[in-house]
Amino acid sequence: MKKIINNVEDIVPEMISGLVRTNADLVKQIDGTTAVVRNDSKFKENKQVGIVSGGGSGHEPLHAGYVGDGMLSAAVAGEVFTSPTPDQIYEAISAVNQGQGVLLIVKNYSGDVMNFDMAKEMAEADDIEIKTIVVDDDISVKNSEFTQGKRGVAGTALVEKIIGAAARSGMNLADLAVLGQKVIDSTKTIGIALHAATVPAVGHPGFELADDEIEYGIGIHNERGYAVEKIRPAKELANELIEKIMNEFPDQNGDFAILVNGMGGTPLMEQYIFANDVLNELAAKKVKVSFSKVGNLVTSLDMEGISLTIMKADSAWIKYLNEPVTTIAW
Amino acid sequence: MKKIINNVEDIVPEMISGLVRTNADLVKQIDGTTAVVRNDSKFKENKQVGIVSGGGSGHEPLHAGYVGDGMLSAAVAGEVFTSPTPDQIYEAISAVNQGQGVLLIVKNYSGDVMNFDMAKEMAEADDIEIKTIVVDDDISVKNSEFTQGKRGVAGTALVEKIIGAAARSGMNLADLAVLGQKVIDSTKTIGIALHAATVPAVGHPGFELADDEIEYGIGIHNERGYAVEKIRPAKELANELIEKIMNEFPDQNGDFAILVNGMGGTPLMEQYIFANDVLNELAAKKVKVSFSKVGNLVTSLDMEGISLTIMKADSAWIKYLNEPVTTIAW
Amino acid sequence: MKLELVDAKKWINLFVEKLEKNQTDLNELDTAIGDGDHGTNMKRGAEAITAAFEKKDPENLSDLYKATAFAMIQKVGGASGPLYGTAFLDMSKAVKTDNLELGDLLQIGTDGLKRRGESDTGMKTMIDVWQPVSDALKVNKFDQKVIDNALENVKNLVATKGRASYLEEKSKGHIDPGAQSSAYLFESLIEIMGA
Amino acid sequence: MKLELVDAKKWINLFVEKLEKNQTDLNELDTAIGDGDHGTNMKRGAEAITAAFEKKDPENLSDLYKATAFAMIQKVGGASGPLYGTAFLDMSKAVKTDNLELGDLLQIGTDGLKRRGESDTGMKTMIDVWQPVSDALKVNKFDQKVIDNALENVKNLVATKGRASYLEEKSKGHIDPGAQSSAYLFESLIEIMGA
Ligand SMILES: Nc1ncnc2c1ncn2[C@@H]1O[C@H](COP(=O)(O)OP(=O)(O)O)[C@@H](O)[C@H]1O
Ligand SMILES: Nc1ncnc2c1ncn2[C@@H]1O[C@H](COP(=O)(O)OP(=O)(O)O)[C@@H](O)[C@H]1O
Ligand SMILES: [Mg+2]
Ligand SMILES: [Mg+2]
Ligand SMILES: [Mg+2]
Ligand SMILES: [Mg+2]
Repeated sequence: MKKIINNVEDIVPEMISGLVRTNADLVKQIDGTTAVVRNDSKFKENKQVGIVSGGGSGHEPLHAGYVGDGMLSAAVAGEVFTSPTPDQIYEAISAVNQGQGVLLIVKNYSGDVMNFDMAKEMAEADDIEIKTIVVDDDISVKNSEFTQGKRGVAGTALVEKIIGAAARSGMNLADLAVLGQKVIDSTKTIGIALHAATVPAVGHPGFELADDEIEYGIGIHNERGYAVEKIRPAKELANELIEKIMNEFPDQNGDFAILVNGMGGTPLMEQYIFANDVLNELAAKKVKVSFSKVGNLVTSLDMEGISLTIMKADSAWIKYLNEPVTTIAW
Repeated sequence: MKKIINNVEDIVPEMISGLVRTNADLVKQIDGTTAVVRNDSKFKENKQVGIVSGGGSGHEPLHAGYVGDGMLSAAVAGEVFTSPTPDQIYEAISAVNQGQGVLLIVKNYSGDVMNFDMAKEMAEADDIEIKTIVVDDDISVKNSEFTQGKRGVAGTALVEKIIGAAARSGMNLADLAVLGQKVIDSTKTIGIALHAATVPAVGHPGFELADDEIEYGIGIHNERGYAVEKIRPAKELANELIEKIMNEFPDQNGDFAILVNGMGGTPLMEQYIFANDVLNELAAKKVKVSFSKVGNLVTSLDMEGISLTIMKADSAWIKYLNEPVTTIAW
Repeated sequence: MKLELVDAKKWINLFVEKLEKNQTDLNELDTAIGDGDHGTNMKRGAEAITAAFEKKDPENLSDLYKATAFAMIQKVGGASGPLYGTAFLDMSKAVKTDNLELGDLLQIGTDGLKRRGESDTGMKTMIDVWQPVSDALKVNKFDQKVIDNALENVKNLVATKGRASYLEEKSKGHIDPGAQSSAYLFESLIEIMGA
Repeated sequence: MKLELVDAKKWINLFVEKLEKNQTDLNELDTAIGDGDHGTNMKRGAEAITAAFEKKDPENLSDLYKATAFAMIQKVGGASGPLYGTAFLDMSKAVKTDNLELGDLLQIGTDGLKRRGESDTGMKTMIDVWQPVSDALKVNKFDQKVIDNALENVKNLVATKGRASYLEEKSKGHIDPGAQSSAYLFESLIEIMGA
């Protein structure tokens, strides 16, 4: 394993330190934590519902890169692929509460759900009103009442954008939670990997793929997917993912938003080529794409791969998606 | 080689198509070319000197990602690692000329210099006033009157930002060229690679490094560097590069700007850790960092690696660097 | 049988030792069906427990379990932090006034896991080790075999909770990392009880 | 000796064939000391030349060289596009009224390369093939040996222009890709002259 790091144990604090020091006008670190909170001038002036997200590190720029006016109020970084602890989340909640309550945006992993839950209980003891929405956009995993359910993956960035914009516009906590759930229900993602990520403490890739193989349906923590197949031209990959995702939308009229997301080790060049194929295929299917975004938004360390997110969006959401924000990475 | 592409010959047109279709509010493609030009509403209203850059593809988001209000007027994309042809550059010049002349920002490679020169001759035949600045920030290569000289690498993004902001503020062509040359002379970069890039038409990495080796002084086209050594902790890498770069600055008082640049296959996590070490070492050396930026700004396909750019900047340049822009990727 | 402070402290210390020794193995188990960090997580927890004990030597059973719980909750994160943390926190509360039989104590811990994880036996998690161990202790039939059988059983289960559940059928044939770290906990207990 | 239209067309067509056949080899040479695209670039140029000839069959020498030049300038890019383009454009201009001795014609092309590249012999570029070939033709001593010697010489040079110059001393021992593609050009010429 070759990585530009120092000690494996220092990865997250050093990364957060690098991030806040190179963006001091936008964010600051909460003392004694790896949580990052807005530091812009508007933050204290315009009171709003606090929006806190977080999770394991390794998905940068998620979440700290989305802290800023119009998006998150704070983000909490756990160890690599490890949910942050409740006390850190609690600190972030306390730092952003402006009396109108705090919405927690959690990706659906048992660790994240449990730690955010414990933090919520701690904050409620301080009479802070808390609501939680749990993002589970990854349709490569079967859903069921009796299982962990679907994972939260790249769609999280879109959820954070919409909720952040709505919160800035003055929406109250209860309405934000309702909106958030609606957005989540309308957001579907599948990812593919060409090469697995290497967790620094493990030192080798999470799984091996042959030189001509890709894995369909991977998660953002090296979770294996539903099929290993030969790699195919980008347009066939795009068609395959679109097919799977569009099956989830009974009503294909109206506005859709798309996100083509690089997993960390895949160049922008390939992401744009893939996006071009996605737009071709959606046009052929007469699906109206009213918002699109391409880039490394929700990564998985050095994984080579890509994910496609499609959201059935109403026009207010499209407006929220398009609104300018002041963040490091949106 | 596993890449998310279709035919190798279609890489650049499909990439540009994906980029413009997902950013239609910002940029449009010039018909029959792979040149991208501003498409925002301010473009026609506020007349200014046109700023055109370009070069081989594979360095995304450079240059098309920097087209927009406050940065480039147009960008011309050549084939992968191949300078664009004069006719394409000429089209871009013609599209952005608003009567105040056009400045060409060229990276110092013989191909780029020659093709931009030929385009300049073509445009001058139309009575368009043209000036050229040639970026050569890579200090890992020895300079001499009798050789090709230094390469243009990541510092190009900073040059484009400063020149773009100055042009927006109304600076005239002659002054922009003088400013550009001053900025270039004050900008120094060195890069390291952990893994070479794979040119799609070649199909294998440009060179091989052992599992514990890195190469110092690589270029952004897989050009080999000046030394192969064992990988070391990030802070030692940072110190080594800083040492080399700061030697180039006789006067180390005043403001400096830094750019920590990912080469395409290196996660943001590692870039922030490296940036943290860079800031530590510069602080120890009492160098005043007044602007810093971290990210995949000037890449080399899927190369794993990082580069450090340090610029001795005056306060006007810092202001230009900080000004907001409306581009895809800055 | 009940565990008094001295032995309980030895128990936790032995657990800590095993976690530190087996970090890589736990990471590898988690790499196969999860995200590769369970060993690193538990190692961080182990160090936090040691630090807590050094900072303030627990003076009674309740403090011991509470310090263990807090170390887990505050330093581990992931799924295992809140799970182990909740189990030990509930155990700490249960022994506040009176010590309990080990089987009853661990049942309280197991119930904590189930509550926190919204889960139960048969889902291929650490609960599939905690529950049979608690059951065996209640009827005084606890030995290494109980742990071995539990792990064997866990191996053949299809995961329905935790990260391994995304693999569905493919999770079969792998030992759940949390089950393995719990096995270390209860192997430490055997060593104490034997002594 | 002078080349008339029919033979000159055969010459360029043979060159095109060689470029199409040797794309990979040229890319590999360029991978070693450049950026790996010279074969792809020249292949694109070759296809553009063919397309240009198909679109309009050149009716005189000047048109032939001009069409070759324009194909190179408009479709190749990189360093080789303007270089080959300028050489052939200058050659096209030179034969506008009268045909020239091959040695003089190629000297004009070589001078075009030097002007465009701000370079000269000894810098490990295609010029190190063009110049000796021009010289040999001028004294009627042109054969395969001239090309072989030129390539051998190029191999031992340290590059001071083009991408290979960044490698400094390490560029030694490698054949310059542009020198190799120029060797194909002049090997095609030998085939024509021999016939
Ligand atoms: N909902 C749950 N109920 C019970 N145990 C669970 C649950 N989710 C996860 N686990 C346990 O946690 C272990 C994983 O811990 P760890 O790897 O540290 O956290 P993470 O899964 O967040 O990376 C699993 O092996 C399993 O035993
Ligand atoms: N300044 C120059 N003068 C003469 N020839 C040059 C010069 N720069 C490059 N070359 C030639 O161009 C060749 C490289 O062409 P190519 O790989 O197509 O372009 P690029 O270097 O832009 O990738 C070199 O091998 C060399 O022969
Ligand atoms: Mg984890
Ligand atoms: Mg090139
Ligand atoms: Mg895990
Ligand atoms: Mg080349």
